[in-house]
Amino acid sequence: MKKIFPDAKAALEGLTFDGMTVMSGGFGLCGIPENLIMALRDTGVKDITVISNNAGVDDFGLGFLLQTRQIKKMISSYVGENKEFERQFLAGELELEFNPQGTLAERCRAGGAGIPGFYTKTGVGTVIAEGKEHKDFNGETYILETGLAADLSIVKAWKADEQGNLIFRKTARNFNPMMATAGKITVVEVEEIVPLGSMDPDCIHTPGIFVQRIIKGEHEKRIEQRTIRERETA
Amino acid sequence: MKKIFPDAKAALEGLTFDGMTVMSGGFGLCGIPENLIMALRDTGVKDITVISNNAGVDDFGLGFLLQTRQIKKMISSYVGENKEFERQFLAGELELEFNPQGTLAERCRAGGAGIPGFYTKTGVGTVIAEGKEHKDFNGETYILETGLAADLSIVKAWKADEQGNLIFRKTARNFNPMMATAGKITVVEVEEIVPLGSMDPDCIHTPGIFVQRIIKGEHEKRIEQRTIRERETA
Amino acid sequence: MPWDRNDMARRAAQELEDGFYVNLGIGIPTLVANYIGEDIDVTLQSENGMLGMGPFPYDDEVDADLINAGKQTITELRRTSYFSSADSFGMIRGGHIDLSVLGAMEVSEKGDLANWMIPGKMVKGMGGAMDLVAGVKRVVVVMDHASKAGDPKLLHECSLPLTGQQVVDMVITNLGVFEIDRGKGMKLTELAPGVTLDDVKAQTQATFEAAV
Amino acid sequence: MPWDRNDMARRAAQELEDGFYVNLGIGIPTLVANYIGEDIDVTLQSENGMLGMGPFPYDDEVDADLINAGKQTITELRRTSYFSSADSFGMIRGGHIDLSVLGAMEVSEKGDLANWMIPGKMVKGMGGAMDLVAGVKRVVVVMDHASKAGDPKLLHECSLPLTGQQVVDMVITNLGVFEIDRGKGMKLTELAPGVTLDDVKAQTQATFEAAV
Repeated sequence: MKKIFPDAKAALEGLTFDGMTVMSGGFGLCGIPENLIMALRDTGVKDITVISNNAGVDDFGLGFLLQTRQIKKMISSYVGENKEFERQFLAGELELEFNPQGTLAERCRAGGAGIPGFYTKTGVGTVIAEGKEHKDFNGETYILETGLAADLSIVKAWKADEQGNLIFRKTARNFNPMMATAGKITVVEVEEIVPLGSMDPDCIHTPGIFVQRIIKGEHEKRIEQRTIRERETA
Repeated sequence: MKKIFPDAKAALEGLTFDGMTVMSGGFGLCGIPENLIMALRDTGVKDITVISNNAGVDDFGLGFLLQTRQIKKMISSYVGENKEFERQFLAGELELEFNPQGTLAERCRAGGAGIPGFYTKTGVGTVIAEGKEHKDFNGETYILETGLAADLSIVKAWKADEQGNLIFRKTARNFNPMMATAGKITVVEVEEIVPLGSMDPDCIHTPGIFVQRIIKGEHEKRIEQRTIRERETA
Repeated sequence: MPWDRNDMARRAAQELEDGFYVNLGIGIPTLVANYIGEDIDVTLQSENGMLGMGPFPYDDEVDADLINAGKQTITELRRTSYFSSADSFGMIRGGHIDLSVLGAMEVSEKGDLANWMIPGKMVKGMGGAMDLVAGVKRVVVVMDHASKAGDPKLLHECSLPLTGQQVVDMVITNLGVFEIDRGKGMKLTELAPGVTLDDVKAQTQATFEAAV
Repeated sequence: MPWDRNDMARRAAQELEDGFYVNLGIGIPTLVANYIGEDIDVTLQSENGMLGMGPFPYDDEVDADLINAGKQTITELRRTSYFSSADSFGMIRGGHIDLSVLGAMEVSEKGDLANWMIPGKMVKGMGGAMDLVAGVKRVVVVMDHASKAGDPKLLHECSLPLTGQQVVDMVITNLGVFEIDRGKGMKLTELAPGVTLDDVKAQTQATFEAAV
């Protein structure tokens, strides 16, 4: 049962079909599966529903899949950085479902953990609550949100071993761990494949059970807002 | 805002009251807050509802609080290792609520994460489902379980820093991380207090936000089932 | 010659496939680990919070922080990861474990399972059994065909409180192997050496199709 | 002389207490970090998955894997921990964050907040704002008292789609400070230097009690 694949194209082979649902990890451009997004584009698969907190920028990340019109629908919390997204949406070419960011994160976790629904206070009294079941607990009102699953999850981690154990780095962790649990198949790209036994077993973020295929990728890691301070001069 | 206290007695000062609810981490005798359980006994607090996967053994862990009749009710998944528990329960002196282990774990997580209720398949068609709301999702039936919170959570970790960041060791992690999130106040005992900045920030299991008080304890770490194999002789 | 405990464990081990993640219950199911084929790669889960469970430790390796769900001391492997019980049961409930092997008191012909409670006796609790049978993809029960008193344990309906409803896929007893189509019915597919269909019928209340 | 952006941030910083865990929104709220008193210990949360957010990096410290919720590059501190977005919003939803400082388009006298959507314009999304206002213990809004067109932003009822209902505890504008008893009503408790009650009344639609 070999999990390590030679490249992104090979890792997606046999996994894609028109109309599929794909979860894509990352927050903004941080911790996104750059290589697998490109490989997904190159499969030519159409009418994808993409679950991702953001939609990339025009010339990076999920922006590539928008350019090629492969995305039918986005489930996201914020899409403000992408002009092509705006154009397609306003032209009625793209469906969009907004979720509050924490609700989206929890829906992915729930989907991976066998929880079909949970109640949250987030969004009560807003458009998000419209049409959703309301229920009171201890005198407060909550709404029902459902678990999310995907035909395929594409995930970016820092390190993997051959069993698929994963470690993420700093804030590049974000949505990746939950999405890894919620894909029928989860394919992961990493910066480094490390020898089995070299990870601290107390510090593995995603156990290998959630990972079916792994590749080592090449990562540009583009920065959206390079914000710096001046070094005080002596 | 000093979180480190000199000893278990000092760490519980002002936190206990009769009729309170206490979550206690650990699985069997592994990863239990030995020192804080003894200090809780010594406060003399009565009619406690204890949420803990197990109930200790007769002469260790929560067994001490059973001997002194300080526990009114247990919420647990398995209590088979404690004769005094059995005696009190059969004599009608002790209330008992069984939860499936995974449901108990998830209820603690939910309580800490602002989720008042969630649906699960666990227990459908069994006595556990009696009186609980049933709901269908995608043609399957699930039951509603509620989040759990506690007035006080007592937790055992391996290492802490002065901010309350925690690392657990091996299977002593078990229920401790969720219970740390679900206490109005969480008090932690550790084997070692380490300098701030010495933990890898990617490998902190419980961020300090969940921890109000910390002590360094002395740990017997009793073993329930010492099971070994023979070394092959050459 | 009906199967003994080790024979039943060996037969259960044949249900494991390369790449499987498996949870083994207490008792005979624990013995299954001794019979995993050397040609397949299997990872054992322990529901308290561990994936990649190793064998029992040597005397000088015992670690109080390293136990399995039966509270026995164990060891880790190079592939091991640890996680919280919430994450562990997320894994179980979410359908990520391929197979669970469990003991039982009773199994019904529709796949209902009773293995946690005898009315009138002190109840110890269900532990993780209800979560496992509800969440794991495939559930194999290993048990004696009849009780010590000789009463059948494969029944039309379980008489004891259930652990799960329509959750069992296969039952391996000392007399043979039954496959269950959950909610529909059961089928005898193998007999232990020297055991006849009549032997099985004599000790079985459940309706089953004989396919041996 | 009404307050400017920095004055408003400085005033908001006075709401922080020793030991607080705080989430700061984008814009003026980000400036609050510059005015945290040196006598108190405050930990900043970034909802993408970080506790213990440090200042912007020096040019040679920039790390693409280390950004805040505004997607800006930042640094870590000795106390920093990282976690998933699910754990991060568990922290937020579960009421563990003491204070959030956010910008707004409109606030109602009952504490309703609108800050994510203008009908007819392209909607960018609510990001984590709805989770923050629903979960954080105390919500402080910092905003200009009136829109650029001169329209009041403190209203009887919000006209824009809500981010949260009865969620705001305090509003700091360029003209002064309002305390809100969620669901009940608002009270003017401070005036910026040189600003009169009549100045405030002229630019406020919301009913408020004057306590200055």
